[in-house]
Amino acid sequence: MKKTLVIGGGIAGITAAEKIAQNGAEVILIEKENELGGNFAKLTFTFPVLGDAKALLNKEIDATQSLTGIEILKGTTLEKVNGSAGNFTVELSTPAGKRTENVASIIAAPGFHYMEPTAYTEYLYGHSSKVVTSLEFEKMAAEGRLPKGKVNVVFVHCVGSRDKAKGYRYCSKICCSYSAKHAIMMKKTNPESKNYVFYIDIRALGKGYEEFIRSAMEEYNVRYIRGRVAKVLPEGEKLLVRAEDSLIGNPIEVEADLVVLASAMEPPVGSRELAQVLGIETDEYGFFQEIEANVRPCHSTKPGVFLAGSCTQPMEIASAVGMGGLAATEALILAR
Amino acid sequence: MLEQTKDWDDDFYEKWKPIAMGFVNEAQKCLQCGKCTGQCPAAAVTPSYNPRKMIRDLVNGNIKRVLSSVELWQCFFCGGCYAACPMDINFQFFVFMLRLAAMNEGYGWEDVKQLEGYAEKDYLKNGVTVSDFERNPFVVDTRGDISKIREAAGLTSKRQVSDRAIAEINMLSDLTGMTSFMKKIGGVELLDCRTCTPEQEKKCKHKPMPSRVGKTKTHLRFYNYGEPGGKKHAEA
Amino acid sequence: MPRLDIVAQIPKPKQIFLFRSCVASNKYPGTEACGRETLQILGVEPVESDEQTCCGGFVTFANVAAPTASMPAVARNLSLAEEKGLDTCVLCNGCWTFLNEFGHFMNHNEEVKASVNMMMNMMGREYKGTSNVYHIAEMFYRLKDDIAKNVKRPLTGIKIATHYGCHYLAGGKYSAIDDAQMPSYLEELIELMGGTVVPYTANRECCGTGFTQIINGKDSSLEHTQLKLDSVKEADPDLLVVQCPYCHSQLDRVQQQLNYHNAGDYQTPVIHIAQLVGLALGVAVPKLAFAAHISGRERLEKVLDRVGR
Amino acid sequence: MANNYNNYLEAYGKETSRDAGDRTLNYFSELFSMEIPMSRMMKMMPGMVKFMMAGKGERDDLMKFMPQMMPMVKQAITGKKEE
Repeated sequence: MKKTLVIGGGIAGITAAEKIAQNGAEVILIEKENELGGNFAKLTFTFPVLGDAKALLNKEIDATQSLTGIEILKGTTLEKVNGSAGNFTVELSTPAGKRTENVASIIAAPGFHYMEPTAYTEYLYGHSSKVVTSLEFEKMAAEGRLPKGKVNVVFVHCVGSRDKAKGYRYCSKICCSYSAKHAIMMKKTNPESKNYVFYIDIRALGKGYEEFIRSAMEEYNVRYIRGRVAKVLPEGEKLLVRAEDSLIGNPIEVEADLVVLASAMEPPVGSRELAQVLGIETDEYGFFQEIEANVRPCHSTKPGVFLAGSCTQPMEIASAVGMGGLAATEALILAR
Repeated sequence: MLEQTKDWDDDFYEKWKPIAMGFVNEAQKCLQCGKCTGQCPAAAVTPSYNPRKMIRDLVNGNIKRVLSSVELWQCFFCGGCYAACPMDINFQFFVFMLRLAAMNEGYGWEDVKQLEGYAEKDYLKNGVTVSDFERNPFVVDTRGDISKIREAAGLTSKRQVSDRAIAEINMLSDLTGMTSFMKKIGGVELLDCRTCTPEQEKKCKHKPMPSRVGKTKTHLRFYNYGEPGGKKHAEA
Repeated sequence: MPRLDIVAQIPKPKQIFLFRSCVASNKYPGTEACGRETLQILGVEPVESDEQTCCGGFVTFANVAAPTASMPAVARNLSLAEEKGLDTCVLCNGCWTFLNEFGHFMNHNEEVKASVNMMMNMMGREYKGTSNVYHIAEMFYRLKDDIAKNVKRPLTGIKIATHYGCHYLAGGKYSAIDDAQMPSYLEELIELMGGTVVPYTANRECCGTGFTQIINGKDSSLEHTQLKLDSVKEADPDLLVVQCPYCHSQLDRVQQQLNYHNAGDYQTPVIHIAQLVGLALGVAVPKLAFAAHISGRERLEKVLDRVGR
Repeated sequence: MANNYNNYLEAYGKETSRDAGDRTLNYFSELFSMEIPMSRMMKMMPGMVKFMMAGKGERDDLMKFMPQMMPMVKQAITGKKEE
């Protein structure tokens, strides 16, 4: 049996490596950072079932680490790839120095990156400490720094998504759901808080998602207002959020103590460079291009290189896990 | 009366785009997100004004509603909608072009009539659109003598535009049909605020509208996008 | 943050064609005089021409002239600078956006350009499309080092609020030298000259002129200007700096109008950036032409006393 | 002038948006047309005469343009474009 290389220690990469090892093949899992977990590790809760993200992830990581046949290399990047499907020679740059390996196939699962909405100066991002991204909100929640007392919190959808001028034209798919999750988290931690979510369209694309978002409205009293936030103005200690309630057709103003921007999922940093090293193609945004998006979602444009997780498109955890498994089975065929 | 979608001219925008030579574009990309209206200064003070709804009607092809609306004439031309627009729709140009179309349908002449004087009396006669003549009655007393201030500042007592330049813009106005267009409108007399009689003042407030402009019969406009709102209509 | 890549493209010329503005000439002559004086002090010789008329923006956006009718007028004004081989420097946001927008349109439509040039030829002119249009505030930002070197009256302790004007920032979403939503170059210039910047909530709001709304829709225009002035008053600056004579006229005159209607007591002097730079660079007081200003004249005099006459 | 109608649908009567749209498109294609038909040429004449009367320099400039002008006049009269 030949070895397989998995790039990226997020949930998709971990799943792929785990499945290959459970099937008795050898696998090398490389991760750029010094910890496994990727973007999953930055979350506190999962959705639509509010599960403890840390516990779920740690269980997966522990299961993977306990398997034989898996070699986990942290702080490692891919330098060079030669050869073809079934017989790749890869050069890795590990903290211990350069290392060359012979693998049958490569699974690329570098994940995604939360966009830094620095271009959104109308939302005062980077100019006011009260305007944060969802990722920073997760961190605030984990550290117990969410605002206390009678506060207004505004959640803004589509920051960087569905925006040709300052971001990307695609929909990031999961922001609707995680903003609902954040609003529920906020209400649970601080029952005195009032939460407003500004949306354009609600995209609840998954089992239980619609019910989850409805529960935010029905049980947690989150006010959903259709309209993209136009601007955020500083007014003394508070922020003024201006938008249109487009179902009524009138401009409105909300006084807010915290504004949370649901920033877009963008291709991972350096995705185009990685694609060049791997010899595969990317789409116009920098996501990896599948050879056939419907029935071959994990095949890249180069035979022997498989894709898993949100490096191909914005994706929720369950899909990333599913895709990791699919990539693993494809890799196992070549490893034989 | 019930709105009928079979009446809509749904390919109007597609046909219009090439004719307007790039003055109107990207409207088909509108997401109806409402970012434009959220920041709009006109919408903030006149609630029935809504750029999002107008773009929607335009793309759907409900041309009648757009062109006969009062709201079309309430835009501030500030361009904030373009600055905010995630799809780079330059709505100012849409308003500008649609106003021309509305005038062709006979709407909005009471407004244009008021403005025509600036073009005829100032632009074509003096080469400058805003003259040293004070039209704001509230500042007439406080303001100094501009020609003296200009002289003190080392400028000529009057802003100079050469005769040749005025002849040139007049010819251009004739060549491009602007003069004949203005003749059609007729224009209103620009009143002198310092010597204005109560009768004139009344005329100044109630803009007279011609019943016909050339071959076009003029009409009054409608509030097509909601209740007018605002301070003026709150009591009525 | 200013877009330094765009600023770097602005040349530092020996001469520039100074495009006069109607409002600046006829309502606030100080803007025109200071534009001329400051450029001279900064080592750029302004060249003016009596052949130059109004940019044509007002008649166009008042729908009295169709765009096809105002195109030749734009071409004519731009060709004046082209004949001299100079770039154009404007004092007004309206001129900036109108000349830029329509010039750009003609440069990208050969057919239109040819038809416009036919009319130009009738009067012995030609439009080539080689003159760039810069706003005087852009020039000041480009020449900020020279401004810093030449400050004669430091604006120490003067509280200054800014108003950029929609037609520069919003119209120039991609071509202005700063971000449309959060510009900062005027603030930078003010601090350079020793002034203190006063932030206020409605900084990026429109002045309320609404182009033709001040004539046709007076109620909404005044209502919006009042919203803006209320926010200015709360911050209580010594000066409100604008970069567009049209905004200048609205913000200055409407204060008086509101005071007259007992709608409040508004006394904030409004001045153009050219006048502010002129003030700091030591331009003689009569050339600042503060006598033409309407509101907050006493405070304006106090500012003069503090920086020295 | 009093408004006899309650809303725009009544004002337009039997006319559909399609009619209004076609009228608008015709208007715009006329407005942006680069062709100079006879009617437009006639409207241009007074302006040119006025310009000629303005001074000697103006007259000279316009006379220089005359050779360029003739094919256009021909085209406007015959309605055909000369190749």
